[in-house]
Amino acid sequence: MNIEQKIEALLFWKGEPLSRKKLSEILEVGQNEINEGIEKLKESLSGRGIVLQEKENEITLGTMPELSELFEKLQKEELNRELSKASLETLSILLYKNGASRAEIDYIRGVNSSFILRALAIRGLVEKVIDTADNRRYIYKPTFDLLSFMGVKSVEELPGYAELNGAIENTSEELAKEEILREENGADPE
Amino acid sequence: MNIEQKIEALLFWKGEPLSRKKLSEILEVGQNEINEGIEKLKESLSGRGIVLQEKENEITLGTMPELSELFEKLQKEELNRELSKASLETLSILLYKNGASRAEIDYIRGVNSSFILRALAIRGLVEKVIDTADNRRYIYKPTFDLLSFMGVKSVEELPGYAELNGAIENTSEELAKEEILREENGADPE
Amino acid sequence: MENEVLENAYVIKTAGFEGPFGLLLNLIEARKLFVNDISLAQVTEDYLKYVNNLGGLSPAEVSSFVVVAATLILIKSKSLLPNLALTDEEESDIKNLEDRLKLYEIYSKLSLNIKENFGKKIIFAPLERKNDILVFLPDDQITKESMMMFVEGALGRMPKKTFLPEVEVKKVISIEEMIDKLTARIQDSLRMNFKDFAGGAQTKEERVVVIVGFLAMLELVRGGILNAMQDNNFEDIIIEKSAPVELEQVEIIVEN
Repeated sequence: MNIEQKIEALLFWKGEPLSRKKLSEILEVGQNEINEGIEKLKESLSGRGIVLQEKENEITLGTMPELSELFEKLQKEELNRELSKASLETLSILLYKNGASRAEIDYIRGVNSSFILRALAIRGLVEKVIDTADNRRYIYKPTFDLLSFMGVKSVEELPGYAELNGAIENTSEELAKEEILREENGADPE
Repeated sequence: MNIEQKIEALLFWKGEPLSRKKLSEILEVGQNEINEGIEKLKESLSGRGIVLQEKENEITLGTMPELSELFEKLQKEELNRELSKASLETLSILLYKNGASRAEIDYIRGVNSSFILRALAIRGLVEKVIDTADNRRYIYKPTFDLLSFMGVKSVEELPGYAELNGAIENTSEELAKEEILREENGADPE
Repeated sequence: MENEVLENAYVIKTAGFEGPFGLLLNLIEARKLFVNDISLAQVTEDYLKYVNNLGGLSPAEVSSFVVVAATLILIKSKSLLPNLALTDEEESDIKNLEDRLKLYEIYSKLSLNIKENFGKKIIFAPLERKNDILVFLPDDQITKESMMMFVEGALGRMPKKTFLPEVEVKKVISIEEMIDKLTARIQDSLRMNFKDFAGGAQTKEERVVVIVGFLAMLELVRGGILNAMQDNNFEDIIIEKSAPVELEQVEIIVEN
C-alpha cells in the first residue's frame, strides 16, 4: 500500500480535515513524501465523485460540487445562504487575501468589522487563528465550510484569483501595511 | 457527471451501507444502471485507498483491512487525549445551560463548535437529542455519566448554578432577537 | 418642493451604506469616473450632503463617515484653491484615502464573485462517522469548580453591544475644530490669492461663488454632524442653498 492510498483512507476514515503535519506523524513518513502523496491523490481523484479540498496546511475530502442539489435535499439541516453587503466585503477580503487581521479588514472596509467577523465566525465561515508570522496578533482565515459554500477545492480556484495577485501587489498594499502597523502600535490589537 | 461518480459521492457522504434499491431511489435511476455503475466504481477504486465493500444487497465504502490496526490505535489515542480548553469551555456551557443547541453555544463562544461537540459526544460526555420544542433541530445535553463523574445528581447542584444559568439564558434571548432581526432584514446580524 | 427634497434625502438614507467607502465609490461610479483626487473633489459635496443626513446610525458608524468627510473637505479645498498650503500630514491623509478607496474598490468588485457563487454548488463534508463503541471517557480536568470557572470565562468574553472606541470619539470631536480652522485658512488663502486667480474657463466671480458655497456647506456639515452625534431622534436636515447672500460676503472678505 502506497502513501497516497494511506492518505486517502485516513481522510475517509476520519471524515474531518487533517493537517499535513498530523498526516506525517500518523503515517510516520517525512513531510516531502506526504506532499508528494497529496499531489498524486489529487490527480487520481480527478473525475471521481469525491474531491480533495486544500487550505494552507490542511486537507479534507468532500463531495463533488456538481452534486450540490442532491445532498442539500438529503441533508435535513437548513442552509443559510444570506450574506449582507458587509459580509460579502469581509469574505472577499479574507478569501482573496487568504486571511487578514482585523486591522487590515477595518483598514480596507473603512469601518469597524468586529461584529461582522464574530457573526461570520459563528456561522463557521471564518476562523480566528494566531498569526504564525507574529504570534501577538490574530488573523481571520477562510474555513473549509466557506470554501465548500463557494464550491471550490482551494482559494486558488476562486474566479479572478490569479489575475488579482498582480493587481494588488502594488504600493497601496504596502502603504496599508505601514498604516496598520502604526495603528496597531498605538492600540490594543483586538 | 456519470452514475458511478454519484454512487461514490453518496456512499462517501453517508458512510453507512446502502442497498442497491435505496441507491436507485435516491439517484432516480433504474436498477440496471445502478448495477453497472457499481461495477465501474469497483474498477476505478482498484488500487485506491478506499474500497467498495459488498454484503448481500448492501454496499458501502470502507478502508483496506491492512489499516484497521492503525485506525484502532488512532481512535484510542484520540479518546484518551486531554480535553482542550475549548472543549472544557463548551462542556461548561452545556452544563450551566442544561442543554443547548449548537447555535447557542456558537453564539456564546463566538466560534463554530461543531467538531468539538462531535468529539465530546464520542467520549460520552454529551449526547445529541432532538429538541422537544422544535424537532427540526438538535440540542446537546450533558450525559448522566458526566454528572455522576462530577459528583452531582443534577445540574442545579453545580456551584453558582442559578446565577450563571440566568446569565446564559439572557444571551440565548439575545440570540433569538438577532435571529428574528436577520429574518426580517434578510441579512446577518451585526 | 420641500416634499421632493425630503423624498430624495430618504432615498439616500435607505440606500444603506454601511461605511464611507461604499458611499464614495457609488458616487464616483455614478459619474463614471476613476478613483483619484479629481473625482473625489467632484463628489465631495454629495458626500457631505449624505453625511449631513445620517440618521439611525450608531455613533461608531457616524464617526467612520465623519473621519472620511474631513479628508474630502481637504481635497475639495485644495481643488478650489490650488495655492492652499497643506501640511505633510494632510497630504498623506489624502494619498491614504485614495489608496484605501482603490483597495476597497478591488475587494468590493471581487465580492460580486462571492455573491454570485455562494451556496450555488456546495461541496459537502461527509456525515458524522458512526461510532458503535459506547464509551464514557471523562478527564480529570472536569470538576465542579473548573466548570464554573470556564462558563464564567466564556460569558465574560462576550462582546457588549454598544461601544464607541475612544479614538473615534476624539476624531469626531476634532472635526468641528478642523472645519473651523480650514474655513479660516480658505478665507485667508482667498484674500491672499484673489488677485492671482487665473481667468480660465471660470471668471473670478464664478470661482468665488463656488468657494463660498463650499464654505457655507462646511458650516452646515458641522451642524449636521453634531446633530447626528447628539440626537437619537434625529430628523433629516435639508440643505438649502441661498447663493445671493454669499456673493456679498465674498466682497467683505476680499476688501478686508
